[in-house]
Amino acid sequence: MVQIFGECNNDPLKSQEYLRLRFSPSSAPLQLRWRNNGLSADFLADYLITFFPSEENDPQSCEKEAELKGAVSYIANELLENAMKFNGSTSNVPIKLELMLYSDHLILCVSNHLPSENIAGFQSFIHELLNTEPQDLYVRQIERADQDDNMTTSGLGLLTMIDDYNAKLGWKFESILQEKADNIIQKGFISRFLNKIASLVSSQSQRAKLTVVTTMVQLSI
Amino acid sequence: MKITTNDYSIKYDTETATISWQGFMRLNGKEYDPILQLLNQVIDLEPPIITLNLQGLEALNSSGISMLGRFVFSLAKKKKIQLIVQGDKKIIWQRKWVINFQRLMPSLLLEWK
Amino acid sequence: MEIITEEYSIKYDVATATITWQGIMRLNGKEYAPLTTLLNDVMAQEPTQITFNLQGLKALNSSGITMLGRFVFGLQKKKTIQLLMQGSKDIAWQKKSVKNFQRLMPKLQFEWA
Amino acid sequence: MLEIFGDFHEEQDESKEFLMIGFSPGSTSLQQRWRNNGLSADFLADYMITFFPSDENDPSTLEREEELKGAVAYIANELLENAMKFNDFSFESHVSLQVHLYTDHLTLMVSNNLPIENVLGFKSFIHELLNTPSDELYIRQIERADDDESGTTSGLGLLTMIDDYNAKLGWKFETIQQHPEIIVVTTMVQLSF
Repeated sequence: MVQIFGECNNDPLKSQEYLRLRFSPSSAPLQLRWRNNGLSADFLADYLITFFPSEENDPQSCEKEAELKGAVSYIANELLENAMKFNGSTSNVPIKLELMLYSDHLILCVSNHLPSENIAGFQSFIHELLNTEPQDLYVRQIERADQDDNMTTSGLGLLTMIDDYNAKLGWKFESILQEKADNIIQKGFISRFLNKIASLVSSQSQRAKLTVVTTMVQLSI
Repeated sequence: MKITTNDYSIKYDTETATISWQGFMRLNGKEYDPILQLLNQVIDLEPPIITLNLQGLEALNSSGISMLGRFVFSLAKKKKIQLIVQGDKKIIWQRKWVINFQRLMPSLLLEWK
Repeated sequence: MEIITEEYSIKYDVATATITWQGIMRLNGKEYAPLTTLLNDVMAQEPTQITFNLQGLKALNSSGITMLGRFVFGLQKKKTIQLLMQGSKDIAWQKKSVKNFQRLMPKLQFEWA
Repeated sequence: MLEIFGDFHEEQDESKEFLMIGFSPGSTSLQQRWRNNGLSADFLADYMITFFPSDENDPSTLEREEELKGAVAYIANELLENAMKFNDFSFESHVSLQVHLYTDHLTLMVSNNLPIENVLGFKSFIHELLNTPSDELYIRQIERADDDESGTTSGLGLLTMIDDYNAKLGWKFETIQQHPEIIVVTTMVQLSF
């Protein structure tokens, strides 16, 4: 089953330049790997900038480059922080982050497993995000954070992408079987073969249904 | 009062009632607690004006923005303390964000580098 | 004689016959050609000893190791010039790969900083 | 069809941490994207090092960390440079780089399309690499580079991994399509720590 919210191109056109990252689901404590979110986001932004050779003597192009770099590193870091925070710790679904470059825009996509108890809450926040004036929602989110000390502020991150970076956001919720999730990890064909045998032998009940959510951010350049 | 790590530092100068921020701050939600505590201690001192110097703070994630937002919001509710925010337009998140703080506290004074 | 870019620099000091290497050097094969030219110019001056100061060269890819190897190999064939290399044990590639140059030129002298 | 040379095995499930990077085949020139090899290699090394929490008060752990980081950055950069240099960009495929972390070792793997005309030459170099004393091969490669001004020196990069970093190397040649024939080569480097 697939559900789409916002501006989510289910099958985006092939881009000429892309970079894909897959991260193992957290076995190390989140605390330990937290630093890697910023590291990965900065890498993505740095990598992207190579395709925009700016004229050193042209301050305008340098400024544009710095702005794009700042935007991509901010957005990629927010997407990864959310994915790492919410990725269900029991699944073995890798977290994916993808950057696709087109002539006049770019797309950042992150996907992770979302535990079933968080789905309804997240979808209702998406609804609120898509249907509320950013100004109002901004104040509302700060007030909420003020009341709830255990705040998980993913909401503000998404809101800033729309309001401050003029990004278009979309989401895809997809149900997959755990067995299929295994295959998402690209393996050699021998282990794929062994997996297939194992899954044929194992009973239906061992294949848990999981929801994978993909957040897609489009940014004009 | 100050907090210093490899990635960032926050220092409060009592004489000028200025809080200076430096570095990269991309903490996990709860890790902001000690910083919020420092900010609350500064509020408790009740200086007439508090200055936030953000010019050295190169990166801040949304959890950090939320923390700053809460600080601004609580000052706005208190109504007794004037807030000056010093930012740098070259740092993208500040150009975008410092203006949002004014939504929470219309009397906030902005100074660009 | 010197070559300076944003990422690396090499400088030849005539008085001490020292070539100082700095930065991160991971060029595409052919991009090493100007460096080889500089090295050959130094060789053509026939100083009695050439010193390579590599202590500031943080990274070098295998194309760069090849370029250095070819230079060492050329000196070895010439037999009239002594070579001294100064390296730093804090830099991984130097600690690992220095013995290779000694294979090409057994008389090569090496000094750790 | 599938051929294995040297120490090659499929990734095992007990790899706790991994990171994979897939690169587009590239519309921009190799020159322009060359800088991204080093950038990606440094990122990979920096990323992995997070999982080796070193004790700030114990200089020996810091030193070990620096050494591992240097080794991973060097090897990953060499693997990527080779993959980008030799990849057959006429097919829709990407170059991929991955690192897997185990309790006592890590593996680095890079995959790319190898143009058919280069397959034989590469296999014969692998044979030479696995069957020649390193001293001898090292000097031979420098001599070859001396004769060949174009400087495609992939050989030395692989040799330094084995000889200087004590890495174990293996290769998998896989024919993924028959007409026209497409061969994907995966190079695996195992590093103990």
